[in-house]
Amino acid sequence: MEYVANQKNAKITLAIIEAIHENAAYLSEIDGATGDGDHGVNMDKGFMLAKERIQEDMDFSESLKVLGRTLVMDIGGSMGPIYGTMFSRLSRSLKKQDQITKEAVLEALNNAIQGLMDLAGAKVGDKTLLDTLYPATESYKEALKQEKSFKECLKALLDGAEAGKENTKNLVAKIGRAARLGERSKGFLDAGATSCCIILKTMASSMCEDIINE
Amino acid sequence: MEYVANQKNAKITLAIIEAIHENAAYLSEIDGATGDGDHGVNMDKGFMLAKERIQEDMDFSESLKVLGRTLVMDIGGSMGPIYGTMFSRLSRSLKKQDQITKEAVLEALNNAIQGLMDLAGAKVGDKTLLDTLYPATESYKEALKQEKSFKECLKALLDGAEAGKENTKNLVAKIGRAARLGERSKGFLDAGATSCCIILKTMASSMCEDIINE
Amino acid sequence: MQRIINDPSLVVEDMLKGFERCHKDIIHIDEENPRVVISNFAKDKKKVGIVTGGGSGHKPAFIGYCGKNMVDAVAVGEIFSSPTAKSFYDCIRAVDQGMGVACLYGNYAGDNMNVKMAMELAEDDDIEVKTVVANDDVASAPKTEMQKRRGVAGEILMWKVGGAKANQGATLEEVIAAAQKAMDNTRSVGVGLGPCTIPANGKPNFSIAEGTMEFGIGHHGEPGIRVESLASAKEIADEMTSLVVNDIPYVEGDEVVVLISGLGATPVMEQYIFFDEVAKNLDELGIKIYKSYVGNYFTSLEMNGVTLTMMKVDEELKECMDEEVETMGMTQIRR
Amino acid sequence: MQRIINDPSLVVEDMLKGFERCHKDIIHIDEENPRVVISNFAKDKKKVGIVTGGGSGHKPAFIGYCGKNMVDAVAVGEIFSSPTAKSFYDCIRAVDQGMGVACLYGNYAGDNMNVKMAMELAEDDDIEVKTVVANDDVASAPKTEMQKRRGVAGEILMWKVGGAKANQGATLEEVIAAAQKAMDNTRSVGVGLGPCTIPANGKPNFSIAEGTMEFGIGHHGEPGIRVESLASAKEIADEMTSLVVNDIPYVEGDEVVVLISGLGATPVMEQYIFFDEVAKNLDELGIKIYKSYVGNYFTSLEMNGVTLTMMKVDEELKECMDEEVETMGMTQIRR
Ligand SMILES: Nc1ncnc2c1ncn2[C@@H]1O[C@H](COP(=O)(O)OP(=O)(O)O)[C@@H](O)[C@H]1O
Ligand SMILES: Nc1ncnc2c1ncn2[C@@H]1O[C@H](COP(=O)(O)OP(=O)(O)O)[C@@H](O)[C@H]1O
Ligand SMILES: [Mg+2]
Ligand SMILES: [Mg+2]
Ligand SMILES: [Mg+2]
Ligand SMILES: [Mg+2]
Repeated sequence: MEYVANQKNAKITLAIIEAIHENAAYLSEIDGATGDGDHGVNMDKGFMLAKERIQEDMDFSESLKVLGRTLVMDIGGSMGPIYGTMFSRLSRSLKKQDQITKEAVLEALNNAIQGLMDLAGAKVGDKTLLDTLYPATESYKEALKQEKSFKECLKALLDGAEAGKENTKNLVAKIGRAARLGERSKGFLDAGATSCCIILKTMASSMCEDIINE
Repeated sequence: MEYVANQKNAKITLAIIEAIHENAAYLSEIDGATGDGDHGVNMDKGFMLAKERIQEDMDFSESLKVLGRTLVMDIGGSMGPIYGTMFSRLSRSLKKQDQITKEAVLEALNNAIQGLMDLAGAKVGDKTLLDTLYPATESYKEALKQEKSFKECLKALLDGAEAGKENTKNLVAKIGRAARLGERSKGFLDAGATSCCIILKTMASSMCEDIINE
Repeated sequence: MQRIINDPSLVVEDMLKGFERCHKDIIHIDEENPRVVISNFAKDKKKVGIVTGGGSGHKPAFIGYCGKNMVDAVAVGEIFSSPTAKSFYDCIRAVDQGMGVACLYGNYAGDNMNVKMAMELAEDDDIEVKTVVANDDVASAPKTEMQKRRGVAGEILMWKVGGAKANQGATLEEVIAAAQKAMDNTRSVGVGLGPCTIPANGKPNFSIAEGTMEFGIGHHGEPGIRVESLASAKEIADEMTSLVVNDIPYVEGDEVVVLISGLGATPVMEQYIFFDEVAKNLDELGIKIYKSYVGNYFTSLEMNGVTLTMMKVDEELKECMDEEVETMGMTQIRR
Repeated sequence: MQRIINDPSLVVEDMLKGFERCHKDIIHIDEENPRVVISNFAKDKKKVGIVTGGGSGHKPAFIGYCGKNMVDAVAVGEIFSSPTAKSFYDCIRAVDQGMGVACLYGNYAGDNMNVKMAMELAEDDDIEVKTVVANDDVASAPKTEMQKRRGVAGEILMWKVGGAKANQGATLEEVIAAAQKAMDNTRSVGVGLGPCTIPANGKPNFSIAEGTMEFGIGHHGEPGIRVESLASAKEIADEMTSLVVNDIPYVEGDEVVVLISGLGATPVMEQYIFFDEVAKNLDELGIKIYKSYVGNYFTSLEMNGVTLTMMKVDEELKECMDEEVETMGMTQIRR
């Protein structure tokens, strides 16, 4: 059986935080084109705050919970509750398992999508981070259905995220600040979709390196 | 003896009013270069209001009083009291005489200058209407001293007014809105000096036509 | 960007310090959460607590309505960005006296989410929280989609009514009912003539071409109904009045409270000119003005423009509007 | 020019109509002179009348301070232009009850002339009129030429003190003495970051280059002391505080009222940031803030900038500042 250990595996979450930190300026730049240019700053603030509260020997699910809770409690805006909910949902799904299987990851992703839709009222196609998370999860699900290896499934997640993010260029923003631009928002990446892509890709790569085959 | 009749001679004042009305746009344009571009509007408003209150068969001095009083009472700003005082002083000096002699005109002009200096605190050279009124009066006084005819004296008034007004181009505004520009106010006519020049020139020409020689 | 600030990313922190210093006789900042402003009058007597919150940059809103007989605690967000769930939660905890808390806030995605999460936290503490969500902006969605409409300056009337009702000793249900009644009878619309700049951002949030105006703009610059040629005060007032009046609709014989707010850079002089045109329209329609407010009551940084808000009043709402109130943004002496 | 107006040459007329409609419970316009605004409280009791007046475009000044316990009648001029002598005179006549009238106005050429002429007219009616001429703007002339200094936002404190004193039943001499004391202890300075446009004129009155500010600007755009690079709120506050503090000077142990006013387009948020820096400076100097006001108290149309005003207070001035007041621009409940 293939799995990723949950115990003492906060390094995946720390890698995600690091990736957001490194890309903060880039994310703000993208937000600048159609929004108010602060997405990187907003994200970085919350993720760096969470970093201080996460020890490397925490469980992966516990570290996700801390990240999610920090975002919800201390960040505000829309990103706080949205990403907060995403990470909290991922955490809640995973905390049951010591050994995180590829099936468990799908369940967690689905739970996160459900949480986001319940909370934010954003739909697929509204040009938000959901337009990364949803196609990425679909792609993962497809790979899983084809009984691909954990690694290949994670690769599918990564590819799906990238494709979803890139596709936001073709979408018209229906929600958030960029909605002001209407049709003119076409041709630009969505900032939230971009950060979500960074998160999913980092998570996928980091988990790949950690797969145990017993 | 040369004189201008005071009785039933409001037409001089009406000519002044007419001249201001005709030049309103021009005066605003000049004010626009160094001030807020409303001098013509301000003047026209007051002078037209006075026009309604002046009958042609009024005494010249009485019509000046009505004009002065209208400006003081109904116009406000700085122009109301300043031109108001100027016309009131002219009126007060002239109302004693039925026959306005060239000496009486000098006295009236001097009285007006004194009134303006007492009231407004402007000095010669501050780039205001005083820089028309003062040199015009000096020029008139000089002609009178040389025992020139009434007509020649009035011609001197007219020339002095014109020269004074033109000379405001060389002055730096010390008072009023144009003072903001400091040195940059040089090279421009002063709006108040220009309106004063129109007033004095119109008065001089109009009186010239009216001189009686007995 | 011609602004009087220090670090652009700390404008909210810096502003709060000055605000607390200036209004220390009316409000104080929570000891543990610097993003929570609490009325000094909040616990003068046992009553329902009134909480609100929202992004910064709308001064006097939101903290300027914290004080006697109005809002008891305000959660403070970044510029144009919702406060944290924790701040809403801390507000709720700070003002609950066992009679429950009315959270009266505006319909924005972030605020909805953060209030929802704060309420879940409060539930664990057995604090009863009920909400009224302001949705007075007629231009933000058609009447068939009321739940999508944003809250704008009408929120002030909701706070005024809710705060007065709580002060009268009403139960949470009664406070919520009155605030909801206020909101149900309130409609607003805005017009934008010039944009604003979020300091940390440094460039205008959006643009409005010289000679045009955006009819129906939201108070963060959300898109309006249409971009039009800049019209006269009368024409703007006609258009705005008719949109607002026809939405409920207000009809002959109704009495209304009128609230005109400048969005920041519009001189108050113009707001009175605009108000006079609105009032003339109401005269013609036979709608009576019970009370009127004109001024910068709910701004959007230095945006150029105005909002028009009307609330139809009955005896209960009149009584609430007449209540004495003492806040930075509105001080009223009872006659 | 992005403005909400009708005929640009009638902005004052149009504004007055809206103002009277909105504040009919506090003020009314004289029946015969539409440029005279009179407090409804002016003759509630026999007292000294308080009159002021000035050009329009400074909302809330001047008419916004007409009301209970402050100014009894205001002469209204065109935008940035002195009212007529007749309007000042009509104000004086309207509020005289035999105890005389205190005309408390600002040091501008036009106002000086028009008040002077109004006083001559009042003399014929045997009305005793005395004046205090506000000259709080430190930047407008050196200390050796105090008589040349302009009046700016410090006028509000002069009205507050004069109005309170009159309400207490003081004689004309006492009212004048208190208002003069207020003025003698008051200093102001302004900074400009952006110009304003007189509507009838249509183009900015002056210009301030992006990245610069004009230190010491007057509130019609009169030239300041110098043009500087735009600095931080702290640096601006330091410079302004030290100019104001050193002029009287205010010294350790003094108590002062601080009034910050935005000039029109400066968000109130920034004014609080600025105020906090001023307050820190005063803390360091050991000067205590007795009371503080932050907001758009004395504006210049949509000019971008702020003024800083301080008044050193003794027991008499404190008592006057604490007095209840009800006007459009300042409403204060007595504690
Ligand atoms: N209501 C919403 N639901 C889901 N995602 C949203 C919503 N509003 C905005 N977003 C996402 O947020 C991103 C912008 O985030 P950020 O710049 O941090 O916040 P803000 O727009 O408040 O400045 C957008 O690119 C979009 O993906
Ligand atoms: N204090 C003063 N004393 C004398 N003349 C003055 C004074 N202030 C301004 N002026 C004159 O007024 C003229 C401008 O008048 P006007 O444009 O009508 O008034 P405003 O400057 O208020 O717009 C100037 O050109 C100058 O001649
Ligand atoms: Mg933002
Ligand atoms: Mg953003
Ligand atoms: Mg002018
Ligand atoms: Mg002018």
